[in-house]
Amino acid sequence: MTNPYTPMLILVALGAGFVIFSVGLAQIVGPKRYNRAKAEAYECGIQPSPQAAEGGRFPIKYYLTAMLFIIFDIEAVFLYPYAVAFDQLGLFTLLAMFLFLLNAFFIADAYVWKRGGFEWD
Amino acid sequence: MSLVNYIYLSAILFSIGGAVVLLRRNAIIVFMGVELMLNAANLAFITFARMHGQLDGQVIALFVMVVASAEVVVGLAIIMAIFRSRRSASIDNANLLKA
Amino acid sequence: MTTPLEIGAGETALFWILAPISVIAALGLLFARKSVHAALSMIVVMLIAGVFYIANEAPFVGIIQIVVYSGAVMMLFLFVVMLVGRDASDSLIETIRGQRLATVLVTLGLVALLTVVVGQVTWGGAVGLAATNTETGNVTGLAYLIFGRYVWIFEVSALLLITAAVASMVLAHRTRLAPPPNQRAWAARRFREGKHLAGLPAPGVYARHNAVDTPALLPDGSISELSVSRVLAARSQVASPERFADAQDEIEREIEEGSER
Amino acid sequence: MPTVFEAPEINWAAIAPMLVVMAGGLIGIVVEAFVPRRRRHSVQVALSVVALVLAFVALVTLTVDNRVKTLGGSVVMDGMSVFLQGSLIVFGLLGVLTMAEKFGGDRPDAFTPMGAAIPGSAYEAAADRAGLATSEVFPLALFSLSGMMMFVAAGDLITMFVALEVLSLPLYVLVGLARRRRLLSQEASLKYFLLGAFASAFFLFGSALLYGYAATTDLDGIAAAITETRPGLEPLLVPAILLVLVGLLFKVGAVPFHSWTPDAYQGAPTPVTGFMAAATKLAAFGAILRFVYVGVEGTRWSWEVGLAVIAALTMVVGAVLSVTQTDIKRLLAYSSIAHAGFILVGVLAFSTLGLRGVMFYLLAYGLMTIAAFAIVSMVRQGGTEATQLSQWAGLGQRHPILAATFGFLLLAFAGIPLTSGFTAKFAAFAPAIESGTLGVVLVVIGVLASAVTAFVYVRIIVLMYFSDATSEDVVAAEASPLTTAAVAVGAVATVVLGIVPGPVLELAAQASELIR
Repeated sequence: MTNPYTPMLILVALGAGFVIFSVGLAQIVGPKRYNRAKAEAYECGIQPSPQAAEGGRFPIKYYLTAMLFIIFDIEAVFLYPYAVAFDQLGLFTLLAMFLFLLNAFFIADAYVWKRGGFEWD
Repeated sequence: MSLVNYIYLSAILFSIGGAVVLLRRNAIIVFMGVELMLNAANLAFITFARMHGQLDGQVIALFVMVVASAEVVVGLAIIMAIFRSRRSASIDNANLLKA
Repeated sequence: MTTPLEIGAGETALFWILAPISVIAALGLLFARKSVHAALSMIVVMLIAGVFYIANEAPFVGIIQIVVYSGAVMMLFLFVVMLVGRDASDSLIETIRGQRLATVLVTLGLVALLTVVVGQVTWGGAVGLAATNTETGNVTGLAYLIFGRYVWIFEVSALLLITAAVASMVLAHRTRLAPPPNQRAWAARRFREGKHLAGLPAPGVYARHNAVDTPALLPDGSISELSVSRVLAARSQVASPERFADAQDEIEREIEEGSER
Repeated sequence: MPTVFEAPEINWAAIAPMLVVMAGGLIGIVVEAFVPRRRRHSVQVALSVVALVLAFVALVTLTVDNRVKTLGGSVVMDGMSVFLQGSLIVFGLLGVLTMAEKFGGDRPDAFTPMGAAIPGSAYEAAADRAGLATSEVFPLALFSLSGMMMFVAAGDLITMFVALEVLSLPLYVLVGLARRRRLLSQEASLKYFLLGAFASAFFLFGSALLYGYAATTDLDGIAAAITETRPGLEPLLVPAILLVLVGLLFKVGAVPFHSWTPDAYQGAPTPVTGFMAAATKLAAFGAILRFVYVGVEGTRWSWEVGLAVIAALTMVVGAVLSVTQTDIKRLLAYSSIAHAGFILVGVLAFSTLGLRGVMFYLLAYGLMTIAAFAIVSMVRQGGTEATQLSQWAGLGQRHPILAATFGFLLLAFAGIPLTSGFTAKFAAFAPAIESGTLGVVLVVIGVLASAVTAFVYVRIIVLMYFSDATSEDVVAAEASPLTTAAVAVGAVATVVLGIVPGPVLELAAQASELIR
């Protein structure tokens, strides 16, 4: 075990093997009965409520949530290096980080929030 | 093996991305082609960073990812808006504007 | 710092296994009929790119690639594909005659040019980042650069994120123009209209069957069409209740017979 | 490789104008969040104007004396940056004025009340009745403008890339927000977005190869690497430069990378078209100048012929295709393509005088373009813009002043003497002639192309004055002082720069120094 990544590789192989095994097994062993209802959003046939706008598959607000998630996800990318090297970076960087968060997080957040982007109704 | 192989791979992925943009007619897939091109560039940046023994290339790759995510959000919002208007995402159907 | 970089057998193997897969997946983007398949092959390419970043001594960027890119961004892509319709396959009609051929030629030219160019290049000894990554630490080194040399770009990327937030709000958020109707308002409307004052009838409940696709029976034994979802009716997936009603009669008869025995 | 953290040196005076514009945009978003809907529009307009005026003041008082490279080399405030940023702020100001135009209604006329509403839906009508307005356009315009200001002052390729995106993303959104003909507008937005993203991918891959070549993305570092030559890496250089140039030429709309231009110009809300045509072109040419003059001039013999071919193609295609156009916005788009070619001729002079000529051309062209598109937004038939050329017939009889102004601007586009167009062409072409045979050939093509475009413009003037109107209800909307001011500034500047160009040429000459 010279390479530190070897255990990880083994883990990946195990994981992939398990997935392939179980999916393959389900294909072979499981019963296959086709039913159109299975292709629907809710198998029981209930109409999705609220109705997707103008016949789309999902209401658009799901998209808005996903997208806002990405924006805040990206901010975390910078928070991590900052946190790791925090003690060596000094006051200047604290201000830089503050400015970044003010702009990309607080202002963006305030705007989306006040405009009802987070409301789920 | 030498590090050049990564650059080969990057060039190939970039070209495939370009072909996707030019050949495919579906706006979402075209956009994915653009993302592929950006990823190819990132691979080149990272490999060059290793060649030169610098971290600059890695930082650049990080910024490219941030930029690309913002671009994805805006782009998909536009694609969604147009899809809702016309119920189709094929850019061939976007033909009100004739050349 | 100046000792040329040695690339181990492990990395060579990794490259030759994963690189062809990533090229095939990228070609999948080019040839997939359905956008879902294209998005999935894109995820494969991005995951492999993340692995290559880690192999290229960029662990942090590699992890971010996998978490943010293959995780979040491609999820958003899949989301939109779902929203737009998962089988919105593209039309194969050519807009301009010969455009396809021209594009293929241009692309092949680009591949040839780039690979020939890269092939002509002779690389001196690569330096490698192992030393930096162990001495300073990869993430710490990145932090020095992000908040030092590249701090302007770091700050400006906040503008990109806020633009993205505004763009999605402007293009995807529909402001409510009136408060949403509450239960009281619905009730008031029902009474104003004077139809189905007690709400729509529930679907049928039978002794051995209970499902939303089976209509209820009215007192006179006829079917209540209101009791099943009109989606099911439109898809003609409404089950006939007769079977269950008959079964019920049968059970009742059996019970009666049993009591006489 | 830094082993301890060093904060970069920041010259606040040098970056003050950019900071003010960015702050304006950010405060604009806060305004969107907290100010009641009814007052947003006026607050946003006032805020944008104040921010831009402050930025201009900061530029004139602080930045002029602080010509430095700062923020670790990301920002280079040299003469060119100052001149181009000043022009950008002026364009931004005029753009904001035209975007704020209400034409007697109760909210901005050009923008949809609700971008997320489906065109023609009941919800859209309800949003319209409810008095909604997309007042986000003002902060978005400011963000875009700050991106442009970064773009012309970027000292390395990655700052350039990020700036390119900062300027583009808000524009993609703005293009899709037209109030009328929204489907057209959204399609324009999609096309502009996809091709713009494609172009920036080219730019980025070129940057990656240049980084591989030079081990830095700083333009001066690349220049240094070129002079010392890197054995073994040479083959990378020219393809890398070409890829970066493709990305930049996309943005200026040079042939064969122009296909987005007419669509985006036609579909976008007209004030946005004016702003985009003037400011994006200026910013992209600023970046081309910096990349070509500072970064890769050392190897120019290997790619300048390619650039010259593109310049010639751009002029010819832009001029010839503008003849066949029947829509005034598309016609102006093709005219802008031709102008991109003319400006490229000036870039190819590779001299300080060429730099001066290009900067002057960009300023003059931007001012007339914003005014021209402002006039286009005023001409109406039944409440919507009359963009078909046939609708413009006989306009000169009904609205003599408007038609005269537009005619004058068209003459300036054509480069008739006594307009700024002539001075600009002269300032851009003269250094090209001195630069050698290639320059002379290009200038000849340029003059011929100008003659073709002049024919197109004169035809419109004839149409406005000497044809009978096809329908009587094509009228010029009653413009508020905002649009009137924008048109007036553009037209007056076109006259002044045509008759007494001396002071501005002198200013441009002083500004033609680049910090390498």
